[in-house]
Amino acid sequence: MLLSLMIFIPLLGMIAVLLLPRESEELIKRVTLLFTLIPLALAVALFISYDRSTAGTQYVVNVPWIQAFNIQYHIGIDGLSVTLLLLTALLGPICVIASWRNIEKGIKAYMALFLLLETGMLGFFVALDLFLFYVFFELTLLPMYFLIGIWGGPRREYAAIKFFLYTLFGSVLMLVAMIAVYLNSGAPGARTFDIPTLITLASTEGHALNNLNFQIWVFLGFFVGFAVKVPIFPFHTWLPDAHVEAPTAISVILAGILLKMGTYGLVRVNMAMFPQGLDFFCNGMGFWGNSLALLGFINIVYGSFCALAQTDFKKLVAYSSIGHMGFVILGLSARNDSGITGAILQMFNHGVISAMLFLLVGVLYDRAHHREINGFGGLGTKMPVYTGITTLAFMASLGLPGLSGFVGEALSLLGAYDKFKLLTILSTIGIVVGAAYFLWTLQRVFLGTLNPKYEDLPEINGREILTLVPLGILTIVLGVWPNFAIDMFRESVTSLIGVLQVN
Amino acid sequence: MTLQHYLVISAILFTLGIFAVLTRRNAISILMGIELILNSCNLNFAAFSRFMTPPEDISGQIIAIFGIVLAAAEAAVFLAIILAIYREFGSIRPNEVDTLKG
Amino acid sequence: MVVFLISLILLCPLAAFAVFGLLGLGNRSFQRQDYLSTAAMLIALVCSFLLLGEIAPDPEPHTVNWISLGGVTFSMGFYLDSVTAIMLIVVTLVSSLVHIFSMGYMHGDPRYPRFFAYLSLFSFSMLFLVVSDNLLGIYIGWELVGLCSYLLIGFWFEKDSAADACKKAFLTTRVGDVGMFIGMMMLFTKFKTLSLYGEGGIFALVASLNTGDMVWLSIAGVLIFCGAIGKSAQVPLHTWLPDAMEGPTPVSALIHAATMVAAGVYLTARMFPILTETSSLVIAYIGGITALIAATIAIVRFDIKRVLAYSTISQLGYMMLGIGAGSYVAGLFHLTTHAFFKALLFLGSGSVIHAFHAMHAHAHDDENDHAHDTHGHEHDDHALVHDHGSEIPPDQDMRNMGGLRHKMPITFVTMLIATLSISGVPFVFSGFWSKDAILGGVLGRAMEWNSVHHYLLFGIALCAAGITAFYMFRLIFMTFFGEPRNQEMHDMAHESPKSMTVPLLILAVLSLPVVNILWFNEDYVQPPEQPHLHAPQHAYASPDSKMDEARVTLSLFGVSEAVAAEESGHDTHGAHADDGHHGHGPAHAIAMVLSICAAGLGIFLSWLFYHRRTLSAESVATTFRPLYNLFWHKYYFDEFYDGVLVALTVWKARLFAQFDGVVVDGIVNGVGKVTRDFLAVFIGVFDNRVVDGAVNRVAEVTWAIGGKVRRIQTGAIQTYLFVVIAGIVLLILIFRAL
Amino acid sequence: MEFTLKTFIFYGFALMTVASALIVVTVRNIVHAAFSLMVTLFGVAGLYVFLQADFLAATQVIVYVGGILVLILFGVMMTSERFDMPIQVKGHIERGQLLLGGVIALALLMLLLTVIANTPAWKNLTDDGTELPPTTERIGELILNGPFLLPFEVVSVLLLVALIGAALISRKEVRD
Amino acid sequence: MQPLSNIESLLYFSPEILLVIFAAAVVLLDLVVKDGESSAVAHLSLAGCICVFAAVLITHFSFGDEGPISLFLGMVRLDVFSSFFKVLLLLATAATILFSLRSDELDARLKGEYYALLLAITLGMFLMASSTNLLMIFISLETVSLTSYILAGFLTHSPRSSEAAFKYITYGAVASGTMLFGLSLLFGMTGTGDLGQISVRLTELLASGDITPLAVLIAITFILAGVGYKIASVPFHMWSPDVYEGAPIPITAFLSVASKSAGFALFIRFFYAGFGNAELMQAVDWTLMLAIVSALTMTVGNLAALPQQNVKRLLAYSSIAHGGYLLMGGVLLTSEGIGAILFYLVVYLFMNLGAFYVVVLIANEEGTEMIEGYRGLASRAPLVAWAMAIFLFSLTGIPPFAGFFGKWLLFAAVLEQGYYWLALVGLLNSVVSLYYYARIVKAMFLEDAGEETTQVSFSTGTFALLSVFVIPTILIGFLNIFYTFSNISASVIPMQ
Repeated sequence: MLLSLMIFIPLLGMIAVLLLPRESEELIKRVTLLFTLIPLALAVALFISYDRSTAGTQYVVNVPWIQAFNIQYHIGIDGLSVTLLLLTALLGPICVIASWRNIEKGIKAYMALFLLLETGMLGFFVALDLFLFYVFFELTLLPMYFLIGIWGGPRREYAAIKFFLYTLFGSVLMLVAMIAVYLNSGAPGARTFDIPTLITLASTEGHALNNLNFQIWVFLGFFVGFAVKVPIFPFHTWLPDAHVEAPTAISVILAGILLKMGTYGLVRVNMAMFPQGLDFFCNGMGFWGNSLALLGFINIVYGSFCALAQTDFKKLVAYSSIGHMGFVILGLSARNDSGITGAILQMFNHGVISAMLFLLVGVLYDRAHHREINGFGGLGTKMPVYTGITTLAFMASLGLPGLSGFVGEALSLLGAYDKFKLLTILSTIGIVVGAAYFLWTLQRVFLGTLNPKYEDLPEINGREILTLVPLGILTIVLGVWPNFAIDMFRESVTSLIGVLQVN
Repeated sequence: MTLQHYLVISAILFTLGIFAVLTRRNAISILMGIELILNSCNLNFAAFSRFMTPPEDISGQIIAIFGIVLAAAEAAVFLAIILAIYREFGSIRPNEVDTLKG
Repeated sequence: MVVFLISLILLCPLAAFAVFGLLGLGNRSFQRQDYLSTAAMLIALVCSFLLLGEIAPDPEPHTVNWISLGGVTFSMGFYLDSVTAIMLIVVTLVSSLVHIFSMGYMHGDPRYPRFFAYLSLFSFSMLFLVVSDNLLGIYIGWELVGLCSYLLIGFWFEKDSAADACKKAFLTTRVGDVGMFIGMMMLFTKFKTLSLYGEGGIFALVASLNTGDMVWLSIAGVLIFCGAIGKSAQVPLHTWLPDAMEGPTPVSALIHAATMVAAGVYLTARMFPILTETSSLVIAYIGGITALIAATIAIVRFDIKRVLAYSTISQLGYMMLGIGAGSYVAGLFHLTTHAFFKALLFLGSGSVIHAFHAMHAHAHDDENDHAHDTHGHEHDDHALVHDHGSEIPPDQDMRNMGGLRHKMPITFVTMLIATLSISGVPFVFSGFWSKDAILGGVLGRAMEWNSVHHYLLFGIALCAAGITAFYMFRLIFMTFFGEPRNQEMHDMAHESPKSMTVPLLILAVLSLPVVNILWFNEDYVQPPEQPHLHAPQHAYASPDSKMDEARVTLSLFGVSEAVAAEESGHDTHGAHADDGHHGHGPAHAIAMVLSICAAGLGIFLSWLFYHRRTLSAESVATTFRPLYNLFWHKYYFDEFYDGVLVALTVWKARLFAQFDGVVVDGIVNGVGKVTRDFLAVFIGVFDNRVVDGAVNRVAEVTWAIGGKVRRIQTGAIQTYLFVVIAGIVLLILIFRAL
Repeated sequence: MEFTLKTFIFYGFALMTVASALIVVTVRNIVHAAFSLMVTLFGVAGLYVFLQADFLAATQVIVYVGGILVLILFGVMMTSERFDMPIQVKGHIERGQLLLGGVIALALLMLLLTVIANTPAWKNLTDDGTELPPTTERIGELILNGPFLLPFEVVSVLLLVALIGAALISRKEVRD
Repeated sequence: MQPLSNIESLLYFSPEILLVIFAAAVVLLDLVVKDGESSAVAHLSLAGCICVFAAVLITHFSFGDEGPISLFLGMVRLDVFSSFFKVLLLLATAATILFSLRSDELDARLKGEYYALLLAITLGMFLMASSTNLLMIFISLETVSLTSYILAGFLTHSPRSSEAAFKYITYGAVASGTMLFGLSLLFGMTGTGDLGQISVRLTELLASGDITPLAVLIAITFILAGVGYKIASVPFHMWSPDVYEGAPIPITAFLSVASKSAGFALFIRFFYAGFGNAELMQAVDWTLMLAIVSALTMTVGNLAALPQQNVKRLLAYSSIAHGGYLLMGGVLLTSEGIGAILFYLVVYLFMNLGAFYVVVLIANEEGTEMIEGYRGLASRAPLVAWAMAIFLFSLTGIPPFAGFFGKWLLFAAVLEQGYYWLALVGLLNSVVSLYYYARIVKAMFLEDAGEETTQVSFSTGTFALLSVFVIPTILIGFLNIFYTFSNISASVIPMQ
């Protein structure tokens, strides 16, 4: 019930916003904020009451939905989803606040779409029925398309449609795989979309789902779907465009949540449901056995180097996201507790950190109206607070110990090294390059002599700080005490690893 | 006078009809081709009715009669449309009626 | 109690920083941040002294579970042994003194509070590194000090050179850190833990490895050492340290002389038990080479801080050499003595620079512009000794100094003490003892193992020692002796305020051997076992045998009765072998004599060149021009990195970006194009304006193709009919064939 | 097969049908084509007679020749200022069209002939010449009181629709 | 069950009879009312639709429970399948009447004849959905076709309309002639016109070797030409873009939905009842042929739609593509496949008619069917723009809209039969389709209207009608009843 409330309150909010008159902009914003704060409050309640000692799903609701196909409205959370659910609930109000001033036209539609998006994201993370899962997955697509396409930058149309096409391409393959799983899940009439049931079936000896060949293909289908979302090379080219064009808050959501949907899907479906397929792709033997880790490696190095070459601040952050998501892939492919824990932490942390980064870019963009890194210089003297927060975010992102980014990265690498020695060692290049592009950016934007054009650049204001502080605190807290987050999913990871044991 | 005789004649008529439809440069010629096609069908029905069904079953012939009626109706509408085309385009050469394309 | 004290040590500076951080959010700062930070540091200092009494003979780490996973746990904790305790004192002591010094030195800086906040953060990080009982903790502290170093080097970030330098420092050390991280991954994968001490710690487990794992262990050891290479500015990653002198001088003293750079040595010492012969040798060589290279470069510098920076690198190489040669105690001993006298040197130079500050303030703007234009490149091959000074701030250029000993007596005396100490002037200066301990250790190992490597290393170290004496006295002569070279600046020079001279004096005292008493207590610091390091043939020789000699000598001079009293107990603690004890007796004597000779020679030459001016530096430089160029250009390391590595990286990044834009997008767009082309041919849909978006460029081509190809949806009805009939025929034919 | 007068006449009709149809599709003059079509339709009617479909033959003559063909001629006259629209228009497109049309029609013919020749059920079914009773009465019975009532009624609706439609479309636009 | 006699059948035939009566009444009323008062005629036609709707329900529920009934001595059948289509077709007809009322394009020409023709074509479609005899099939097909020709050419003052009619009739005549030839071959092989018997006879003859698979193949292919032309499948689709573009918008909407639905009804009935048994399949694997045709159809439709600038024409190609999707369900010979088709048709009805309704509205307001006319619609008429966006995304098949559920059913059915390649082609096609649908969305939402940003206001009736399409497009997927209904229909498909 708690979860259902959480999912559908934003939807209610959307209806409420739609009913408000278009002119009362302040009211619309407040109502939206309210309807995003309620899920946050619920999330806090969830965080407090969540039972950390079990791997099982909690707060389960399971009611039939479309009986003809045995589709259920089955939701619940376990350790894997709860962290991301909390993150989503947190970023909701932050993004609303971040959009407070810089959305000029059509605030009503914007807020309504945003609330719809939030419903989609929240629903996605709690869905335990594959069909429901897919519906929520796709539900995020439309609002995102409009949010980028209407409120984006100069090339927004291109970016929006590119995003849409890529994602849809991935998700249709996923749909095929999903139907294949459904059809193989049992005799007609006894088929199911229920994820926990499917996981059990997939590990039942002799069941149609427990077949290496089948699992490999289905794995691939789902994988492409999620890979586009993550995004994994070579499906990533939508990301920089989408990020560059999207308005700040939407970039935040995109990097903070939408990318996580891909990796979450990988864990929830690809790993848990197809351990044999997974084994094929990351058992460390031959090309295929290294392929998943290889993709992770490519993402890390490729994303980092691309980021190094950027001169657009936002694009740089976007490419850095690609690099950071590579650590998630690498960690997941390790299939051991440190790898998977690291990956999940990295998901969460990247959600927080990249959200910060995009918010920070937005702050600068709102003032200077451009994002050309070389066009700034010496801002450190004019905007010390902003510089400080940016430095914090950069440091967190480049994996400075003591901040959250490090823990995820380090655990992923530690885990991955166990299985993929060479690839992991090569992946550490990403750490250096990561530091390089962030420091270089820091230097070009904040250090050196002040660009006289920006003598009068106003310091970051209270509203903007308000959006950044919770994230900053999370960054530090999770860096200092990662168990805070790990406690939530430790048991789930353990049980997942149990599932992954392939004989 | 075997069945195959009729069928061959019918097939030739059909093919000629198709040929006319494909190549004639006048809408009315195309209509004639269509009539040839329909005639070949009717001939088929009549022939099959004679050879393939019991003598007392003349349903094939009746189908052919309906075929003639339909052909008549079609011809009427076709000509009406040709007149409309002639009015709008000043030509009934089919390939000149090509404003809709792509 | 231990936990409490250590927590207090850590929390005080952290709290001082936190105050700044929280207020900073509101763009305000605590006006007396300097007092706050200094007070925090002093509390930490007191606690550190208190900790001395808390050292257990066989200490156990105090840990908490930091990251607990299903199967693995990463703990975080303190480990307090004598080395830790000494390091704590060194760090807190130097840090406190630097805090005090900074109150004078940094006075009036617009970001004055921030400076102290950063110092606090640094102190916290460094102390955290020191007390950590596990590699992960060390790594965390390691990176955090790196951050602080970054922030402090770039403290005057308006200067482009400072901005460049801080980035360079962070990145260069990070390269080493990655190596260290890989080493950690190796160890973790093997042992499933990163804790060093205790039952399940790495050191306990490493002992159980068999000979088959030696290659692996050597690699792991070297990789961990990579971290030290970066952080302690060893060749080839040393280039950041001279540049780091862009930071305020107290920072150079604290971070880039006394503590952070020494952390690498500390780490290597900590990892002593996992070192094998191979990795030890690698460490020794890198240390030795660094010592020599840095010393030679230092000869030709004119920037007073750069000279000291290269000197630091050189001395760090010494320490590494010592540890690599098995002289654990000697290495750490040198670490502490060096921390004091090098901090003293830097602060002294700071004092000199401060003396020129008024002048500096005048020239500041001009100089800044200058620096902007030409920074980073030294290109004037012809003007050998001539003014490359556009990159050297005038207040740091030794060629502007001279004769300051009258103007700044305290600074002069204290710096002279430090110089004597670093040069290895015998007996009364701590530097002599620690350096000698290393030299003796190396020679001892060489004789013990009859190892060519170690003889070679000893030679290198000896050369370096001589050169060190030479360039240090060059510095003293150029700065404090002779006639003022720049009268205008000279007139402005003045002795520094109390807040600056007092720390100098304290440090000068600390440069006397007596205060390093703990090192002479055999009980106090014991080298840990090295289970996988074996002498080739002979039994293991105590690397610290030189200590005995030191103790004997000290007692002879009556400097320390206490130390002498310990001597009797020494043999029982000759943990490794008694029989080796006799073997290296001669080594000490030889080493000591040679080192004194080398130092003397260096000082003498320096006197000839720079005081008496009997010999002309210029003419020598001309004679040995290639060599001079090599030194002047710092062995071309920077050029190499700039030219090759950086270019390669940037080029690669560009390539990748190109790849992304052209190839990956291109493939995707290309697929679109091909699809479209096919369509143009088979369906002929290309009448209309081609859609926007990805395929715009492709569209023109396609459109051209489309125009040529006869379109099928022509609008001509007979075409359509043809398609129908042809379709029927084809369908039939295809399916007949099937 | 023995060669009787009947078969001779049959072949005559067959030849007439096919040949005139060929003229229909090839002749340049559209009026000539229309007259050829008349011959074809008559030929087919004759074949119906051979098939003992007397009512069908009559309908063919009345409806086709009497109705449709006249309609077509009207159409020709109303739309054409020139009657001799050449088939052989210069230009490769037209020639290509002819060629392609010929090829595809030939292919179709080959297919049909293959089927006709190779279907066992259709082989060797000779018209034994037995006289069947006239069909008219039975047809009336079947249409008005048999299974063909519904088609008959529907066709009447269809014809009505065609009537209305033809009138609608062919009339001049009054309002414009 | 024994077919009912002609007299007995009349009762069960009341919907069709009512249609004829109303058609006649409309023509008569038109004589009475004054010029320009044509809405009365329209309302009478609407009333007719409602009456017929009631009649369909009554006949279905009072008599249809005994199972399928054969009427008129086996000419037509009354079963759930046909009732389903009758309801569907009536909805489309009613919607078209409403569109026509609101369409400026047709305004001047709205006369009794128009509505009478609409009702007549509905009659033809009813018969297409229920015929079980070759002759009846052909006659119903011709009724629909002839009426369509007339309706497409209804705007005699418009060259486009006339051209559309001309192309339509030429194409249609050839296609139906070809089909008739195929029917004659079928009749010749089996000696009967009854679909059920044809199936039986074909099997026997094939088994005995009296006919060759090639003969059956040719017959099937020729018949496919006729059916394929109705549902606009490749390679028989080429008339449809031109006709759709030229015809009046309401008629285009009607053709793309109703005509296609009826075509599918006929297709399913014909192929399943006539050729749908295993022995015959072994001789002539027409499902494979259909699978290829289906893949080609959706690909050609989608790809050709990409560069279109005329929304009507774009929707024409889109409708071809949808025909391809629907055909996928037809290759399976499973009740799931049929159920999926039926469900998709329902969904398609709402979303496609909705989209066309918006086209009507924009054509009225802007006087254009080009995409440019849609620029900035979101700011001028937000509700209409959002409705259009919903229709288009539903057509693309994006959750949570009904189109997704429809596609889902289709793909699930296809995959179940192991046609992975076909499903993949279909899904990739829906990605392609996004591109052109999104172009309209883009124009509406992402582009500015230019200088004139006057609000366009529509009447309440317009919004009411729009919501009639929007609400089902959003909700259908979430309601169980539709699945149930389509499944029942599928279970009664005309397997004998």
